[in-house]
Amino acid sequence: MEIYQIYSMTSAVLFVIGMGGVFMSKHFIKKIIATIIMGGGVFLAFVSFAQRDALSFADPVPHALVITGIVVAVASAAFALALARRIFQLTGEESFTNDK
Amino acid sequence: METTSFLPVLILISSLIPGVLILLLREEQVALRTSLNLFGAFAKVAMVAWAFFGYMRGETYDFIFSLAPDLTFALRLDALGLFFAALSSVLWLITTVYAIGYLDKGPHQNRFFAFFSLCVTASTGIALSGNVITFFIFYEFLTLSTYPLVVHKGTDDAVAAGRTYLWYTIGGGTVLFLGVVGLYVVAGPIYFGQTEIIAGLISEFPTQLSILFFLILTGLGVKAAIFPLHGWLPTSMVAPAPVSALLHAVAVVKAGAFGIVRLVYDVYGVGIAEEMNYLAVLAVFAAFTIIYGSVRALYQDDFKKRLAFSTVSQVSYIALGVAIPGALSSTGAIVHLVHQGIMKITMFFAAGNVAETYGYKKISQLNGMGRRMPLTMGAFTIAVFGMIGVPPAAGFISKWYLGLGAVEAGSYWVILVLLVSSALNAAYFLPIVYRAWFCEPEQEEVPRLRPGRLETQALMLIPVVVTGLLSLAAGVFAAVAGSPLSIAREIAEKLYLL
Amino acid sequence: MTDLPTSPYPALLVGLPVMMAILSLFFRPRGKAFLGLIGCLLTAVLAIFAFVEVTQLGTVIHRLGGWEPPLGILLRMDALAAVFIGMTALVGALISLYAWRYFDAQDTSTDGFPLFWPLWLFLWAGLNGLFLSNDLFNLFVTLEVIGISAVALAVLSGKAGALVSGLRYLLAAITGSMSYLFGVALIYGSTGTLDLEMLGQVLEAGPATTFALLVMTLGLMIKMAGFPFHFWLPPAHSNSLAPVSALLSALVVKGAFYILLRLWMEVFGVSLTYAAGQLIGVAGAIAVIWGSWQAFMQTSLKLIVAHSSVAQLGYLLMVFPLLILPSGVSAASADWLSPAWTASVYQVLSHAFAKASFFLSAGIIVMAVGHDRIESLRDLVGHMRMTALAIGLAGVSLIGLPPSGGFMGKWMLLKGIFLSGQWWWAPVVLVGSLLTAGYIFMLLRLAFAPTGEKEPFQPVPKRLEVFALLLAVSSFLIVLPADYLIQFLEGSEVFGSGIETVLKGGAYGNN
Amino acid sequence: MIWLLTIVLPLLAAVLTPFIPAGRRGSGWVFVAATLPALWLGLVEVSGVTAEWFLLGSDFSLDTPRRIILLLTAILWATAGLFADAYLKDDVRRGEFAFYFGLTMAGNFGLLISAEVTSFYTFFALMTFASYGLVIHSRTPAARRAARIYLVMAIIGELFLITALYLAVQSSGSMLLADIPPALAEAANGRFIFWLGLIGFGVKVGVIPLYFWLPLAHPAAPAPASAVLSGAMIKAGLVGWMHLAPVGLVEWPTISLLMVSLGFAATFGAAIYGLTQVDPKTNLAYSSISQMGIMTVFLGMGLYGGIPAALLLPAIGLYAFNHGTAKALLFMGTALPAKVGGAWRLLMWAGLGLGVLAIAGGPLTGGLWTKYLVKTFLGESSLPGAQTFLLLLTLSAVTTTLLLSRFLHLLSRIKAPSGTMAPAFLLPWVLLLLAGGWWTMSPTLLPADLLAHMAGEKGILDYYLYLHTNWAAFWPIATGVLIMALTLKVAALNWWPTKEPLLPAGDFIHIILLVGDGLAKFVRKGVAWLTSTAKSLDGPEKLFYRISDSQRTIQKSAAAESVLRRWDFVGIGFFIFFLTLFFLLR
Amino acid sequence: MEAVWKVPEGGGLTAAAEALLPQSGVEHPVTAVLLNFRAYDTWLELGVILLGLLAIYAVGGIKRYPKQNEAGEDPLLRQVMLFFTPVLFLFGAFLLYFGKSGPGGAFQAGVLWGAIGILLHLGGKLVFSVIPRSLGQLLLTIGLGFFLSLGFLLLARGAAFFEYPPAYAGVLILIIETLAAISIATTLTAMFANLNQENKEETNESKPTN
Repeated sequence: MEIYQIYSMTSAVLFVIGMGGVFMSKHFIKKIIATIIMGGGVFLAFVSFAQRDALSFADPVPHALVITGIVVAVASAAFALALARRIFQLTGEESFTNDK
Repeated sequence: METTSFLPVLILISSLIPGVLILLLREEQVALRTSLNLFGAFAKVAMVAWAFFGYMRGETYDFIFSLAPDLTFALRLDALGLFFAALSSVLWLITTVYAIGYLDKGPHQNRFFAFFSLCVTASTGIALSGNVITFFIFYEFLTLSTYPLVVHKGTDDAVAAGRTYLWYTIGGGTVLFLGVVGLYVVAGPIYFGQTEIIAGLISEFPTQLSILFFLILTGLGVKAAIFPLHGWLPTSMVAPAPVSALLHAVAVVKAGAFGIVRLVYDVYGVGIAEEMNYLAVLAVFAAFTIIYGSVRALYQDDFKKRLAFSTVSQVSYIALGVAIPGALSSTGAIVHLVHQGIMKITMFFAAGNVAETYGYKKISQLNGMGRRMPLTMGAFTIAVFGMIGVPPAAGFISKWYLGLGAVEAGSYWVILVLLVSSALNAAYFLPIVYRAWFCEPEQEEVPRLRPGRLETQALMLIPVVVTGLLSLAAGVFAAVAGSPLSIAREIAEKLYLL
Repeated sequence: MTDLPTSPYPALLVGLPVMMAILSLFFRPRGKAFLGLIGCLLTAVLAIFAFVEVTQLGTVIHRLGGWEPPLGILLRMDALAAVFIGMTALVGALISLYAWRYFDAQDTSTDGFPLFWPLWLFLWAGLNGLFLSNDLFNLFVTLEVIGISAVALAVLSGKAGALVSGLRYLLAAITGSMSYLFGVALIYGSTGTLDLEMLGQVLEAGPATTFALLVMTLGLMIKMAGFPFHFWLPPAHSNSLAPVSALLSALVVKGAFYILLRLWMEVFGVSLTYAAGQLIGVAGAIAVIWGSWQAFMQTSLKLIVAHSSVAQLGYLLMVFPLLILPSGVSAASADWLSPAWTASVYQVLSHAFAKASFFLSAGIIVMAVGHDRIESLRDLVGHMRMTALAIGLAGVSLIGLPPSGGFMGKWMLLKGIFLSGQWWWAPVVLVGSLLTAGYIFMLLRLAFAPTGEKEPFQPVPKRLEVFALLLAVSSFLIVLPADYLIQFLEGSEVFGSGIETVLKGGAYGNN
Repeated sequence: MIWLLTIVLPLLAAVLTPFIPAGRRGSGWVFVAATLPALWLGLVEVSGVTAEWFLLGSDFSLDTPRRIILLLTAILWATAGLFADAYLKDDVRRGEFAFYFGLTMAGNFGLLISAEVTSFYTFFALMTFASYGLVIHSRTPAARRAARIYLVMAIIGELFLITALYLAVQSSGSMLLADIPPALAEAANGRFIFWLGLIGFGVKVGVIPLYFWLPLAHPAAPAPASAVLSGAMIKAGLVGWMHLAPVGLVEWPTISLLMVSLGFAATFGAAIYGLTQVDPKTNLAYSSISQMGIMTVFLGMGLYGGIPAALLLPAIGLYAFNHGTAKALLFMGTALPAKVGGAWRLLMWAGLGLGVLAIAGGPLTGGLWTKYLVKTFLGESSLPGAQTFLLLLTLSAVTTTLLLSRFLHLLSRIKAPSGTMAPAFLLPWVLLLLAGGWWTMSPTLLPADLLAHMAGEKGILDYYLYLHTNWAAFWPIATGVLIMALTLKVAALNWWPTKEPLLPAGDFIHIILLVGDGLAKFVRKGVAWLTSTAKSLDGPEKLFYRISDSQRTIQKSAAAESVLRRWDFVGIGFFIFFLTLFFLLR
Repeated sequence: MEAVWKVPEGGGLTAAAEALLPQSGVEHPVTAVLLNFRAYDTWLELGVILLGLLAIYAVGGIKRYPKQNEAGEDPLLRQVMLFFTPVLFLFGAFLLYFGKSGPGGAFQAGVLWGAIGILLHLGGKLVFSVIPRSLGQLLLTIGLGFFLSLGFLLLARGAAFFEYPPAYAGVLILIIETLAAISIATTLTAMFANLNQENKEETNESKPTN
């Protein structure tokens, strides 16, 4: 069981926790945090595939992809938080009621 | 199959362009609209006549345009197609004149005349279509273009009638769509007349082809108002008279009947249809509809409703004629296509005249109408005798051939059906004639909705008289060369020589 | 791969809208709108030029940065992409013209939502990028660009309902992208390349590939509002402004479908099974029935149109079972592939035009009446003829009655269904179109019905109605060039292709 | 060309006469002019012609029996036209009467001269439906009821007729009427077809089961109309039979015996029932039925075989001619007593007496001839029981005289106007009396071979003087008159009803109406049920509306949608979808 | 379960990247991939950041920043600001430059500089009230704008999009990195300012202005 397999397994677990959190939790902020966790899981998966053995150099491409991925995740998380904040200001709602 | 001439397209366009242009006109431009309309009507009649003589000289008019790799839009002028095209174009001309008189101060006339022309484009398209898919395209286009006409009055029950109308026609259209696609898949693109394609495949896919036949038949049956699918016809009587005259006597109803004729003669071929005893099923349904329609008509006090139910039963004569194998019965069926159209349109015109001039919609109010509106009721009486099958009116000719065909084919029960239905026709039409001519009206002086010297407006009177005389002439001069009967006989003979 | 002609168009197609977006930021609202419109029209013209070039040269590529894949990113514009880009251009241009007049007519307090234009240009750039990109990760980035700009557009109106449905849409979009990305990670982990073409050859069946296929398909299904995951679409599309909901419904959801189609057909051929196709087909079928029934039940106009989108997307999903061949059937012998592909292309095209026209007309009605309850439609025919005609024509195309584009789509779909012997899809298609006829003619019934009030409709700028009508008519006009379009599409190798599922275990590669 | 005129002229007359202003009396002469071509055709032998353009290609020709009947019809229509013009001078609906009169005349002439099935049927139908206008002319409730029954029976007859024609044309293969008898002879269903024809035309002729409309309709019509109805139109049915019956070509014992017995039953039954009537016209109607009975016997004999058609049919034609003219004379005569006064009454009674004598077959009248014709054929035919039929024939003379003397008795009770006056319509009546030629001229119409067969070597004239025949004709009449005189004079025997007829006219119909009402209630209930079920059948879509429009469905679907919108359920959906796809990808 | 999770060995793109490193103009392979081999991705990424800002504007509305003459701020905060601003700036600049040969680059620098902006903003020195509006917008878009115009320029010269001439690759990358860092910093500050501005006008329901 090489080191990277542990990482990839944790990344899968993180992904599943994130996905579960988005669907199951009620509060907006909880859902947004869950998406960030899911993102973290995915990026960990990328990184875990970058270096399989201690000898060779780490594969730069996943690293670059992760950097880009993280920035995109940040942008969408920021937007989601702004949305949640605005909704709270306008209506005081903190979770999805099943209205229209 | 390649394009030999643009005539079929010209015939279609002659009513399509006025239709579209009128949509764009403003409501006040009455003169322009009427001239456009009439020009379109005359042009169409002229072109159909020219095509007819061309066809007599043996020329062929094909127009092929491939929509998709194996989806071709084909227009072809053959005897049967021309026959129906001539009917719809002539009657469209007459009904346009009638409609101009009928609606002269009504609202939304642009919308009415626009969709009126589109609807005739569709029905001529059905007549001229060369293959199954083009037929289907125009068949559905007919539904769409007739809906605004049915709901033209804009009252709540008109809209409700429109809803029922759509419920049936769209349902039927979907079933037809399924059938047409299935047929296409099993037998590839079929041009009308190529009955050998299915003849080859029948042994391979007997069940599929049978299912497809009955799917297409149901789809067509809706418009041909065969028994279980006829509900829309009486309810859409709420439409204005010219609509119920042209649509429910000629365009829509005949499209279904014409489709059945095409399906049995030009797609499956009579041999197969008989061998797989499709015709037996069709005969049973048609016969039941004839009786059912007449019985229901017996108990309608509303004038147009009674005419509607009579249409339901009359159109099934065509289906019955088709269902009996033999040249004579198919002649009867094909000629009844025209005769029924002419006679029924006279009746609807008459009903329209009475309703518009005196506001009488019920039969019980028709006492003494003969004296008040002699010409209208005279034409109506001729049409009534035609419907009952009393010579010399046109109806007799078709019933004569149907009867002979039935005897020749040895299905004697059909004669029984013809007799019972003639008796029923007499039972529900003659009382109207009796009231009109032999009864005294309740109150002497009745205010006229449309005052004027003549019994009703000229534009509404002339069409009634013309179609009345036509239905008489079609009977008396039946054997003359250009008459509907001679064409029909020629078509039928050609069918059976194949 | 490398022998295909290169051309600058793919790069320009993404660059130009972004450039115009950036420029428009520097101006006052009036300037933003004007520059935005210019940007849209320029991009549309550029797209048409690119389309023409593809018709001449065939598939065109553009190696970004001059590097060969797998290291560099490749932009590829084959016939299918060209058609999608052309569609986006036409529909986008007309919607932009509509939006220009629409925001002008809005009340001045919000002075016309200036941010609409930069966001829409970014969205357009994202869409073009998505149709062109040949790299898995790049697809993720374009998906995100589209996702964020779409949600931003959706919440522009600022109403509470719009914000909540916007957040729901955003969260769904993020979840979808992340699960898609997770698939990309797995693919990269097992093959080391991200280029679609190379993946097609290199990828072999195995647990990782199957897992990746699973996760990516689900991610894209969420973004595309496939059946179980359609929950976010109706509120989002019905709460936003008219031009925005037209964009969302007509174009945005098509992007995710495009990627799903490409992935299944080009990349995951090895591990797909006939049964999987059937499942997607079932999801599509349920979407068709469920969406149409819900639309039939709604009483507000925009919600009807939104639910109708869910249904029409169901039709797109129903094409998949036809494209995955039962075991033992070779792609060459299957003659139903070309009709199936034509069906999907025509369904996309006709739905785009018809749905855009429908939403724009709904916008006009809401502008004229103030609310969108369908009662407001009464006597529409009497007062606003062109809008009524637009709704009529668009409706006819959605139902699939001839001679509309929708009819061509349904005809080819049914033909494919019958040819392939999977007859059980036919009743679903027909019930779907019957229900569609139900709610379309419900609207028309009201349009013809009489109304008590004197002046039910405030005056509305004529040009809006013209654009809505133009869109509806073009959903009919696309039928005319059908023959040439299909020949042109034959050019791209993915069009008309099918997946032969030889008897092999999907997930475990145990053949 | 002459053929065309025979039909077109009456039609023209029908259309033009209504426009003649009420005061002036031109319409009579217009009708006479309209009958001229028919008269010419009746007298002069003209070769047939085919009119390709008319209906399905029709042709017109005449053979001797039909020519004789055509002559009769022409004479009747001309005189009736004149009579009507005078008789209805002050009637408000003169125009309408003239219109229907003209149409019926056209129909009558047309059906006689047409030799092809469709044109025959066309004119037959035209005559039937147009005569409806004549019957209902007076618009009294009785007239309306009679007209309705007439129409219903006529339509039923037409239906049978059209079926017979379908089958006949199909078996004979050609549209010509002449080809039908030989075809029926060979065809397997020949008998069946003839049966249908029998019933179809039987309605018009008034054969036993189907006659009940006749005693109601004929009296209801105004005098000239009923004259024509009874005189000419009743013969149309006979002509139809002649076209269909394969006389001399076939031996159909059953049918001929049936026809003969029906004939005699009609003769005696109608005569006796006629006695119970009070209205002279009804009395005459019953006498027509009984006379047609004899003609049925005449034709029935032919079907037994042995007698060539060339001989039998002209004889029937002559019989019809004689009866037609006499009956029309009497019918028109019924209008005279109230108007004729003074010396003219003598002429009236003389004419009426001669009419009665002609029908009863008295000496020195055409009737004698026709009776003798029937006797000779009966004698020669190998019909079993021919002798008894001969006896019955003579007996019929007695009953007829009894019936007709009762008719005269009824007429005599009408009060005569004071002073000698002669109504304008006396002239046409006298003309008919002369034109009838019923006492001397009629035998000349017969073809030569029939005459030779009849009179043997003796010439015609001396036949009249031959005592034996005269005596044979005289005694039955004498006995009839004697019985009548006895019952009138001797009080005990005088049971003649004066006010109310003992039995209602048109006896058989009342039974049918009774049964009919009972039946109608049942039918109406059945139909009501049918229409109610049909209404539900008519609206399957209404079931769908009820579901789709109901609020409950809307709420339920909205609830279902919101369930699907919950995030946790989407999550579960995701998971389930993931698992199923995973297993499907194995 | 083991079978499910056996990730096959597949080698990554290390070798390919190593081979092309010399032509990329930078020594550090990640920066090479980021800014040369997959420059398109990075460009799009910058677009996403700007898009994020626009989205937040769409939600909260574009705000006006009034002149702040907040005298007498909390002394401790002033001290923290005075100390950290230069440190963060220098550290950011170092990371930016070091990116050529080691881990670092535009995004890391941009984040640090963004932190400066937010610190200033918290300390009452509203950045956007100080600098003129058009300069603010320029700073926001300079990173993406320059990168894009460079791409168009290269296209005009016939090369592919983002195909730097090998000689100038290093310099160009550096310029792109610095401008990208600047615009990332400004965007992050603007995001924070827009949301922060919100607290001040809790009351008025301001729709997105201008």
